[in-house]
Amino acid sequence: MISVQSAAFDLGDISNRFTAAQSGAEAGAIVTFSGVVRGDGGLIALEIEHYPAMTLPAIEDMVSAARARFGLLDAWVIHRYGRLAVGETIMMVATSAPHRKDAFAGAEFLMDYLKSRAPFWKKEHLADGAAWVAAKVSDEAELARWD
Amino acid sequence: MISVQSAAFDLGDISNRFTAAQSGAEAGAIVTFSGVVRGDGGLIALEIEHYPAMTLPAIEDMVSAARARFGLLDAWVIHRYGRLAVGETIMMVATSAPHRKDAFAGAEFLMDYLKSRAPFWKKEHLADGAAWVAAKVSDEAELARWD
Amino acid sequence: MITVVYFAWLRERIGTGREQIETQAETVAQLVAELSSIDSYHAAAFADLRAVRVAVDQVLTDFDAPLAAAKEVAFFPPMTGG
Amino acid sequence: MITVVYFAWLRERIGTGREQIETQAETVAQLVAELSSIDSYHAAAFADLRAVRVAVDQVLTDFDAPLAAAKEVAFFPPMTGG
Repeated sequence: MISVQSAAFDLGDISNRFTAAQSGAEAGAIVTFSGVVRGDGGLIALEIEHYPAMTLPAIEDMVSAARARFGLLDAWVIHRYGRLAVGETIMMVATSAPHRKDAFAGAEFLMDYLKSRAPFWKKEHLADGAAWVAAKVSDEAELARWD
Repeated sequence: MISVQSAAFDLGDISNRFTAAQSGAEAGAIVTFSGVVRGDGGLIALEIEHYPAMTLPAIEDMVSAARARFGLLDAWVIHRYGRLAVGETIMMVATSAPHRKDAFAGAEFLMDYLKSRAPFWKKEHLADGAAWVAAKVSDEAELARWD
Repeated sequence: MITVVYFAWLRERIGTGREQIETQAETVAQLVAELSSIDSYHAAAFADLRAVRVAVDQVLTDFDAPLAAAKEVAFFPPMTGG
Repeated sequence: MITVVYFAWLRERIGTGREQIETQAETVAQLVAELSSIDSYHAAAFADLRAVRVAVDQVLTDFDAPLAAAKEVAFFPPMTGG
Protein backbone atom coordinates (compact mmCIF):
# COMPACT_ATOMS: atom_id res chain seq x y z
CA MET A 1 0.00 0.00 0.00
CA ILE A 2 1.32 3.39 -0.98
CA SER A 3 -0.60 6.52 -0.08
CA VAL A 4 0.18 10.19 -0.64
CA GLN A 5 -2.38 12.18 1.29
CA SER A 6 -3.02 15.41 3.15
CA ALA A 7 -5.12 13.74 5.85
CA ALA A 8 -3.61 12.59 9.12
CA PHE A 9 -3.25 8.84 9.62
CA ASP A 10 -3.08 6.65 12.72
CA LEU A 11 0.38 5.09 13.05
CA GLY A 12 -0.86 2.39 15.41
CA ASP A 13 -3.81 1.47 13.24
CA ILE A 14 -1.63 1.23 10.13
CA SER A 15 1.00 -0.78 12.03
CA ASN A 16 -1.63 -3.28 13.12
CA ARG A 17 -3.18 -3.47 9.65
CA PHE A 18 0.24 -4.00 8.13
CA THR A 19 1.01 -6.78 10.62
CA ALA A 20 -2.36 -8.43 10.02
CA ALA A 21 -1.78 -8.28 6.26
CA GLN A 22 1.35 -10.43 6.73
CA SER A 23 -0.48 -13.31 8.39
CA GLY A 24 0.14 -16.66 6.80
CA ALA A 25 3.37 -15.31 5.39
CA GLU A 26 6.83 -15.95 6.75
CA ALA A 27 7.12 -12.44 8.10
CA GLY A 28 9.02 -12.87 11.36
CA ALA A 29 10.26 -9.28 11.45
CA ILE A 30 8.31 -6.06 11.09
CA VAL A 31 9.86 -2.59 11.17
CA THR A 32 8.08 0.74 11.10
CA PHE A 33 9.56 4.19 10.81
CA SER A 34 7.56 7.35 11.37
CA GLY A 35 8.66 10.93 10.98
CA VAL A 36 7.27 13.58 13.30
CA VAL A 37 7.37 17.39 12.90
CA ARG A 38 9.98 18.59 15.38
CA GLY A 39 9.42 21.82 17.25
CA ASP A 40 12.98 23.01 17.57
CA GLY A 41 14.17 26.33 16.16
CA GLY A 42 10.87 28.06 16.83
CA LEU A 43 8.99 26.09 14.19
CA ILE A 44 5.24 26.81 14.04
CA ALA A 45 4.27 24.60 11.13
CA LEU A 46 5.74 22.61 8.29
CA GLU A 47 4.35 22.88 4.77
CA ILE A 48 4.96 20.00 2.39
CA GLU A 49 4.62 20.44 -1.35
CA HIS A 50 4.84 17.56 -3.80
CA TYR A 51 4.65 16.80 -7.53
CA PRO A 52 1.46 14.76 -7.80
CA ALA A 53 2.08 13.29 -11.27
CA MET A 54 5.48 11.98 -10.18
CA THR A 55 5.14 11.14 -6.49
CA LEU A 56 3.31 7.82 -6.66
CA PRO A 57 5.35 6.33 -9.54
CA ALA A 58 8.59 7.43 -7.86
CA ILE A 59 7.63 5.76 -4.57
CA GLU A 60 6.42 2.64 -6.39
CA ASP A 61 9.86 2.32 -7.99
CA MET A 62 11.57 2.66 -4.60
CA VAL A 63 9.32 0.05 -3.04
CA SER A 64 9.96 -2.39 -5.91
CA ALA A 65 13.70 -1.85 -5.58
CA ALA A 66 13.58 -2.36 -1.79
CA ARG A 67 11.50 -5.54 -2.10
CA ALA A 68 13.84 -7.03 -4.67
CA ARG A 69 17.05 -6.01 -2.94
CA PHE A 70 16.21 -7.11 0.61
CA GLY A 71 13.71 -9.87 -0.08
CA LEU A 72 11.01 -7.90 1.69
CA LEU A 73 7.68 -9.69 1.89
CA ASP A 74 5.83 -6.38 1.92
CA ALA A 75 6.42 -2.64 2.28
CA TRP A 76 3.96 0.20 2.82
CA VAL A 77 4.60 3.93 2.51
CA ILE A 78 2.35 6.77 3.61
CA HIS A 79 3.49 10.35 3.04
CA ARG A 80 1.48 13.46 3.79
CA TYR A 81 1.54 16.86 2.12
CA GLY A 82 0.08 20.22 3.09
CA ARG A 83 0.44 22.10 6.35
CA LEU A 84 1.45 20.12 9.43
CA ALA A 85 1.74 21.30 13.03
CA VAL A 86 4.53 20.42 15.44
CA GLY A 87 4.07 16.89 16.74
CA GLU A 88 2.10 15.69 13.72
CA THR A 89 3.28 12.55 11.96
CA ILE A 90 4.57 13.39 8.47
CA MET A 91 5.05 9.96 7.01
CA MET A 92 5.65 6.33 7.77
CA VAL A 93 7.23 3.26 6.26
CA ALA A 94 6.53 -0.34 7.25
CA THR A 95 8.53 -3.35 6.07
CA SER A 96 8.32 -7.07 6.68
CA ALA A 97 10.84 -9.83 6.07
CA PRO A 98 11.61 -13.31 7.39
CA HIS A 99 14.55 -11.89 9.40
CA ARG A 100 15.17 -8.61 11.17
CA LYS A 101 18.28 -7.53 9.29
CA ASP A 102 16.40 -7.30 5.99
CA ALA A 103 13.36 -5.60 7.51
CA PHE A 104 15.62 -2.93 9.05
CA ALA A 105 17.74 -2.47 5.93
CA GLY A 106 14.66 -2.25 3.71
CA ALA A 107 13.12 0.46 5.90
CA GLU A 108 16.37 2.47 5.99
CA PHE A 109 16.81 2.12 2.23
CA LEU A 110 13.27 3.37 1.64
CA MET A 111 13.76 6.30 4.02
CA ASP A 112 17.01 7.34 2.35
CA TYR A 113 15.37 7.26 -1.08
CA LEU A 114 12.19 8.99 0.05
CA LYS A 115 14.31 11.72 1.58
CA SER A 116 16.26 12.51 -1.58
CA ARG A 117 14.47 11.04 -4.58
CA ALA A 118 10.75 11.40 -3.93
CA PRO A 119 9.40 14.78 -5.08
CA PHE A 120 8.57 16.38 -1.74
CA TRP A 121 9.74 19.76 -0.50
CA LYS A 122 9.41 21.13 3.02
CA LYS A 123 8.91 24.75 4.00
CA GLU A 124 9.37 25.80 7.62
CA HIS A 125 7.02 28.43 8.98
CA LEU A 126 8.53 30.37 11.87
CA ALA A 127 7.15 33.30 13.84
CA ASP A 128 9.09 35.74 11.67
CA GLY A 129 8.75 34.18 8.24
CA ALA A 130 9.09 31.02 6.21
CA ALA A 131 11.93 29.27 4.42
CA TRP A 132 12.37 26.17 2.28
CA VAL A 133 14.39 23.43 3.91
CA ALA A 134 17.71 22.90 2.11
CA ALA A 135 18.75 19.36 1.27
CA LYS A 136 21.66 18.19 3.38
CA VAL A 137 24.94 16.97 1.99
CA SER A 138 24.43 14.01 4.33
CA ASP A 139 21.24 13.08 2.47
CA GLU A 140 23.29 12.22 -0.61
CA ALA A 141 25.86 10.48 1.57
CA GLU A 142 23.09 8.27 2.97
CA LEU A 143 22.08 7.30 -0.56
CA ALA A 144 25.64 6.57 -1.62
CA ARG A 145 25.91 3.69 0.85
CA TRP A 146 23.37 1.69 -1.20
CA ASP A 147 25.43 1.96 -4.42
CA MET B 1 8.97 1.43 29.69
CA ILE B 2 10.25 -2.12 29.87
CA SER B 3 7.84 -4.98 30.27
CA VAL B 4 8.39 -8.73 30.45
CA GLN B 5 4.98 -10.35 30.32
CA SER B 6 3.09 -13.43 29.23
CA ALA B 7 0.04 -11.48 28.06
CA ALA B 8 -0.39 -10.39 24.45
CA PHE B 9 0.05 -6.69 23.70
CA ASP B 10 -1.27 -4.43 20.97
CA LEU B 11 1.59 -3.25 18.72
CA GLY B 12 -0.45 -0.35 17.35
CA ASP B 13 -1.60 0.82 20.75
CA ILE B 14 1.95 0.71 22.14
CA SER B 15 3.30 2.50 19.05
CA ASN B 16 0.79 5.30 19.51
CA ARG B 17 1.43 5.53 23.24
CA PHE B 18 5.17 5.65 22.62
CA THR B 19 4.74 8.41 20.04
CA ALA B 20 2.46 10.40 22.34
CA ALA B 21 4.99 10.06 25.16
CA GLN B 22 7.55 11.87 22.97
CA SER B 23 5.45 15.00 22.55
CA GLY B 24 7.25 18.17 23.46
CA ALA B 25 10.54 16.43 22.85
CA GLU B 26 12.69 16.75 19.77
CA ALA B 27 11.81 13.28 18.60
CA GLY B 28 11.64 13.60 14.81
CA ALA B 29 12.22 9.90 14.18
CA ILE B 30 10.46 6.90 15.65
CA VAL B 31 11.32 3.29 14.84
CA THR B 32 9.52 0.17 15.97
CA PHE B 33 10.52 -3.43 15.54
CA SER B 34 8.21 -6.32 16.27
CA GLY B 35 8.95 -10.01 16.09
CA VAL B 36 6.24 -12.44 15.03
CA VAL B 37 6.15 -16.24 15.43
CA ARG B 38 6.82 -17.64 11.97
CA GLY B 39 4.96 -20.73 10.81
CA ASP B 40 7.61 -22.31 8.64
CA GLY B 41 9.01 -25.76 9.28
CA GLY B 42 5.71 -27.09 10.60
CA LEU B 43 5.81 -25.04 13.78
CA ILE B 44 2.73 -25.34 15.97
CA ALA B 45 3.76 -23.12 18.86
CA LEU B 46 6.75 -21.40 20.37
CA GLU B 47 7.50 -21.64 24.08
CA ILE B 48 9.61 -18.93 25.64
CA GLU B 49 11.34 -19.44 28.97
CA HIS B 50 13.17 -16.67 30.81
CA TYR B 51 15.15 -16.03 33.99
CA PRO B 52 12.89 -13.66 35.91
CA ALA B 53 15.46 -12.36 38.39
CA MET B 54 17.82 -11.41 35.59
CA THR B 55 15.60 -10.42 32.66
CA LEU B 56 14.53 -6.93 33.67
CA PRO B 57 17.96 -5.75 34.93
CA ALA B 58 19.62 -7.16 31.78
CA ILE B 59 17.19 -5.28 29.50
CA GLU B 60 17.53 -2.11 31.57
CA ASP B 61 21.30 -2.22 31.01
CA MET B 62 20.82 -2.62 27.25
CA VAL B 63 18.37 0.26 27.09
CA SER B 64 20.74 2.52 29.05
CA ALA B 65 23.60 1.58 26.75
CA ALA B 66 21.50 2.23 23.64
CA ARG B 67 20.27 5.60 24.91
CA ALA B 68 23.79 6.76 25.73
CA ARG B 69 25.39 5.45 22.58
CA PHE B 70 22.88 6.74 20.02
CA GLY B 71 21.47 9.74 21.86
CA LEU B 72 18.05 8.13 21.96
CA LEU B 73 15.39 10.28 23.56
CA ASP B 74 13.48 7.19 24.65
CA ALA B 75 13.35 3.43 24.16
CA TRP B 76 10.73 0.89 25.14
CA VAL B 77 11.00 -2.88 25.17
CA ILE B 78 8.22 -5.44 25.59
CA HIS B 79 9.09 -9.13 25.57
CA ARG B 80 6.69 -11.98 26.14
CA TYR B 81 7.28 -15.42 27.62
CA GLY B 82 5.16 -18.56 27.73
CA ARG B 83 3.47 -20.38 24.87
CA LEU B 84 2.84 -18.41 21.66
CA ALA B 85 0.98 -19.51 18.55
CA VAL B 86 2.06 -18.87 14.97
CA GLY B 87 1.33 -15.27 14.02
CA GLU B 88 1.50 -13.95 17.59
CA THR B 89 3.78 -11.01 18.31
CA ILE B 90 6.67 -12.12 20.54
CA MET B 91 8.23 -8.78 21.37
CA MET B 92 8.71 -5.22 20.28
CA VAL B 93 11.19 -2.40 20.58
CA ALA B 94 10.46 1.30 20.02
CA THR B 95 13.10 4.02 19.81
CA SER B 96 12.99 7.77 19.29
CA ALA B 97 15.73 10.21 18.33
CA PRO B 98 16.01 13.61 16.68
CA HIS B 99 17.19 11.95 13.43
CA ARG B 100 16.36 8.68 11.75
CA LYS B 101 19.87 7.22 11.61
CA ASP B 102 20.09 7.09 15.41
CA ALA B 103 16.55 5.78 15.87
CA PHE B 104 17.28 2.93 13.43
CA ALA B 105 20.71 2.14 14.89
CA GLY B 106 19.34 2.19 18.45
CA ALA B 107 16.58 -0.26 17.55
CA GLU B 108 18.99 -2.60 15.76
CA PHE B 109 21.47 -2.44 18.64
CA LEU B 110 18.72 -3.32 21.13
CA MET B 111 17.51 -6.20 18.96
CA ASP B 112 21.01 -7.65 18.61
CA TYR B 113 21.54 -7.50 22.37
CA LEU B 114 18.08 -8.83 23.25
CA LYS B 115 18.70 -11.74 20.88
CA SER B 116 21.97 -12.83 22.48
CA ARG B 117 22.31 -11.27 25.93
CA ALA B 118 18.82 -11.21 27.44
CA PRO B 119 17.98 -14.45 29.26
CA PHE B 120 15.27 -15.85 26.99
CA TRP B 121 15.18 -19.31 25.42
CA LYS B 122 12.84 -20.51 22.71
CA LYS B 123 11.49 -24.02 22.28
CA GLU B 124 9.77 -25.00 19.06
CA HIS B 125 6.79 -27.30 19.27
CA LEU B 126 6.25 -29.30 16.10
CA ALA B 127 3.71 -32.00 15.30
CA ASP B 128 6.25 -34.72 16.14
CA GLY B 129 8.01 -33.22 19.15
CA ALA B 130 9.74 -30.18 20.55
CA ALA B 131 13.26 -28.81 20.42
CA TRP B 132 15.14 -25.88 21.89
CA VAL B 133 16.22 -23.30 19.31
CA ALA B 134 20.01 -23.20 18.98
CA ALA B 135 21.74 -19.83 18.99
CA LYS B 136 23.08 -18.92 15.58
CA VAL B 137 26.71 -18.12 14.88
CA SER B 138 25.32 -15.05 13.09
CA ASP B 139 23.80 -13.81 16.38
CA GLU B 140 27.29 -13.28 17.80
CA ALA B 141 28.41 -11.76 14.51
CA GLU B 142 25.59 -9.21 14.78
CA LEU B 143 26.79 -8.25 18.25
CA ALA B 144 30.40 -7.94 17.15
CA ARG B 145 29.60 -5.04 14.85
CA TRP B 146 28.84 -2.83 17.87
CA ASP B 147 32.27 -3.43 19.45
CA MET C 1 4.37 22.92 -27.09
CA ILE C 2 5.71 21.71 -23.79
CA THR C 3 4.37 22.05 -20.25
CA VAL C 4 6.92 23.36 -17.76
CA VAL C 5 6.18 22.95 -14.05
CA TYR C 6 7.97 24.42 -11.04
CA PHE C 7 8.01 23.49 -7.37
CA ALA C 8 9.07 24.98 -4.04
CA TRP C 9 11.23 28.11 -4.29
CA LEU C 10 11.48 27.87 -8.08
CA ARG C 11 7.69 28.15 -8.28
CA GLU C 12 7.72 31.10 -5.89
CA ARG C 13 10.59 32.88 -7.64
CA ILE C 14 9.06 32.48 -11.10
CA GLY C 15 5.60 33.35 -9.84
CA THR C 16 3.77 30.41 -11.38
CA GLY C 17 3.70 26.65 -10.98
CA ARG C 18 2.95 25.81 -14.60
CA GLU C 19 3.36 27.36 -18.03
CA GLN C 20 3.02 26.26 -21.64
CA ILE C 21 6.11 26.94 -23.74
CA GLU C 22 6.47 26.89 -27.51
CA THR C 23 10.03 25.66 -28.01
CA GLN C 24 12.43 24.04 -30.44
CA ALA C 25 14.88 23.18 -27.66
CA GLU C 26 16.44 19.76 -28.11
CA THR C 27 17.81 19.34 -24.61
CA VAL C 28 16.89 20.38 -21.09
CA ALA C 29 19.86 22.78 -21.10
CA GLN C 30 18.57 24.52 -24.23
CA LEU C 31 15.13 24.82 -22.66
CA VAL C 32 16.67 26.34 -19.53
CA ALA C 33 18.47 28.93 -21.66
CA GLU C 34 15.19 29.88 -23.34
CA LEU C 35 13.30 30.04 -20.05
CA SER C 36 16.04 32.17 -18.44
CA SER C 37 15.57 34.80 -21.17
CA ILE C 38 11.84 35.25 -20.49
CA ASP C 39 12.27 37.69 -17.60
CA SER C 40 14.39 38.44 -14.54
CA TYR C 41 12.32 36.07 -12.38
CA HIS C 42 13.08 33.10 -14.60
CA ALA C 43 16.69 34.24 -14.85
CA ALA C 44 16.97 34.34 -11.05
CA ALA C 45 15.41 30.89 -10.67
CA PHE C 46 17.95 29.34 -13.05
CA ALA C 47 20.95 31.43 -11.97
CA ASP C 48 22.60 28.52 -10.12
CA LEU C 49 21.78 25.20 -11.74
CA ARG C 50 23.63 23.28 -9.03
CA ALA C 51 20.58 24.04 -6.88
CA VAL C 52 18.09 22.84 -9.50
CA ARG C 53 16.90 19.31 -10.32
CA VAL C 54 14.94 18.32 -13.42
CA ALA C 55 12.44 15.60 -14.33
CA VAL C 56 11.29 14.93 -17.89
CA ASP C 57 7.88 13.31 -18.06
CA GLN C 58 8.06 12.63 -14.32
CA VAL C 59 11.42 10.86 -14.43
CA LEU C 60 14.50 12.40 -12.79
CA THR C 61 17.20 13.19 -15.31
CA ASP C 62 19.96 15.74 -15.95
CA PHE C 63 20.43 18.90 -17.98
CA ASP C 64 22.02 17.06 -20.91
CA ALA C 65 18.89 14.97 -21.41
CA PRO C 66 17.17 15.21 -24.82
CA LEU C 67 13.64 16.54 -24.84
CA ALA C 68 12.55 14.49 -27.86
CA ALA C 69 8.79 14.07 -27.55
CA ALA C 70 8.65 15.19 -23.92
CA LYS C 71 5.32 16.55 -22.76
CA GLU C 72 6.22 17.84 -19.30
CA VAL C 73 9.46 19.15 -17.86
CA ALA C 74 9.65 19.87 -14.12
CA PHE C 75 12.21 22.02 -12.31
CA PHE C 76 12.64 21.96 -8.54
CA PRO C 77 15.22 22.12 -5.77
CA PRO C 78 16.79 18.96 -4.31
CA MET C 79 14.05 16.95 -2.64
CA THR C 80 13.56 17.08 1.12
CA GLY C 81 10.89 14.49 1.84
CA GLY C 82 10.69 11.78 4.44
CA MET D 1 24.99 -22.69 50.70
CA ILE D 2 24.45 -21.54 47.15
CA THR D 3 21.35 -21.63 44.95
CA VAL D 4 21.95 -23.12 41.52
CA VAL D 5 19.34 -22.50 38.81
CA TYR D 6 19.01 -24.08 35.36
CA PHE D 7 17.12 -23.04 32.25
CA ALA D 8 16.01 -24.53 28.96
CA TRP D 9 17.60 -27.88 28.06
CA LEU D 10 19.92 -27.78 31.10
CA ARG D 11 16.85 -27.64 33.33
CA GLU D 12 15.25 -30.50 31.42
CA ARG D 13 18.38 -32.65 31.37
CA ILE D 14 19.07 -32.20 35.08
CA GLY D 15 15.42 -32.65 35.96
CA THR D 16 15.07 -29.58 38.17
CA GLY D 17 15.19 -25.84 37.74
CA ARG D 18 16.67 -25.06 41.15
CA GLU D 19 18.73 -26.72 43.83
CA GLN D 20 20.57 -25.72 47.01
CA ILE D 21 24.20 -26.79 47.06
CA GLU D 22 26.58 -26.92 50.02
CA THR D 23 29.94 -26.11 48.44
CA GLN D 24 33.46 -24.85 49.07
CA ALA D 25 34.00 -24.14 45.37
CA GLU D 26 35.92 -20.93 44.78
CA THR D 27 35.16 -20.55 41.09
CA VAL D 28 32.36 -21.38 38.71
CA ALA D 29 34.56 -24.06 37.16
CA GLN D 30 35.03 -25.77 40.54
CA LEU D 31 31.28 -25.63 41.14
CA VAL D 32 30.67 -27.19 37.72
CA ALA D 33 33.07 -30.04 38.61
CA GLU D 34 31.16 -30.68 41.84
CA LEU D 35 27.77 -30.53 40.14
CA SER D 36 28.94 -32.90 37.37
CA SER D 37 29.76 -35.53 39.98
CA ILE D 38 26.23 -35.56 41.47
CA ASP D 39 24.76 -37.95 38.91
CA SER D 40 24.73 -38.81 35.21
CA TYR D 41 22.09 -36.17 34.48
CA HIS D 42 24.26 -33.37 35.81
CA ALA D 43 27.28 -34.89 34.05
CA ALA D 44 25.40 -34.92 30.75
CA ALA D 45 24.27 -31.30 31.18
CA PHE D 46 27.84 -30.11 31.71
CA ALA D 47 29.49 -32.48 29.24
CA ASP D 48 30.17 -29.73 26.68
CA LEU D 49 30.75 -26.40 28.39
CA ARG D 50 30.99 -24.60 25.03
CA ALA D 51 27.21 -24.94 24.94
CA VAL D 52 26.70 -23.56 28.46
CA ARG D 53 26.56 -19.96 29.68
CA VAL D 54 26.76 -18.86 33.31
CA ALA D 55 25.48 -15.92 35.34
CA VAL D 56 26.56 -15.23 38.92
CA ASP D 57 23.99 -13.27 40.90
CA GLN D 58 22.17 -12.47 37.64
CA VAL D 59 25.20 -11.08 35.82
CA LEU D 60 26.69 -12.90 32.83
CA THR D 61 30.23 -14.07 33.47
CA ASP D 62 32.58 -16.93 32.56
CA PHE D 63 33.74 -20.17 34.11
CA ASP D 64 36.87 -18.62 35.62
CA ALA D 65 34.77 -16.22 37.67
CA PRO D 66 35.20 -16.37 41.47
CA LEU D 67 32.15 -17.32 43.48
CA ALA D 68 33.13 -15.25 46.55
CA ALA D 69 29.88 -14.42 48.35
CA ALA D 70 27.66 -15.40 45.41
CA LYS D 71 24.11 -16.35 46.32
CA GLU D 72 22.81 -17.61 43.00
CA VAL D 73 24.56 -19.23 40.05
CA ALA D 74 22.61 -19.84 36.85
CA PHE D 75 23.48 -22.20 34.00
CA PHE D 76 21.76 -22.07 30.64
CA PRO D 77 22.36 -22.41 26.88
CA PRO D 78 23.20 -19.38 24.72
CA MET D 79 20.22 -17.04 24.73
CA THR D 80 17.76 -16.99 21.87
CA GLY D 81 15.43 -14.09 22.62
CA GLY D 82 14.14 -11.31 20.42
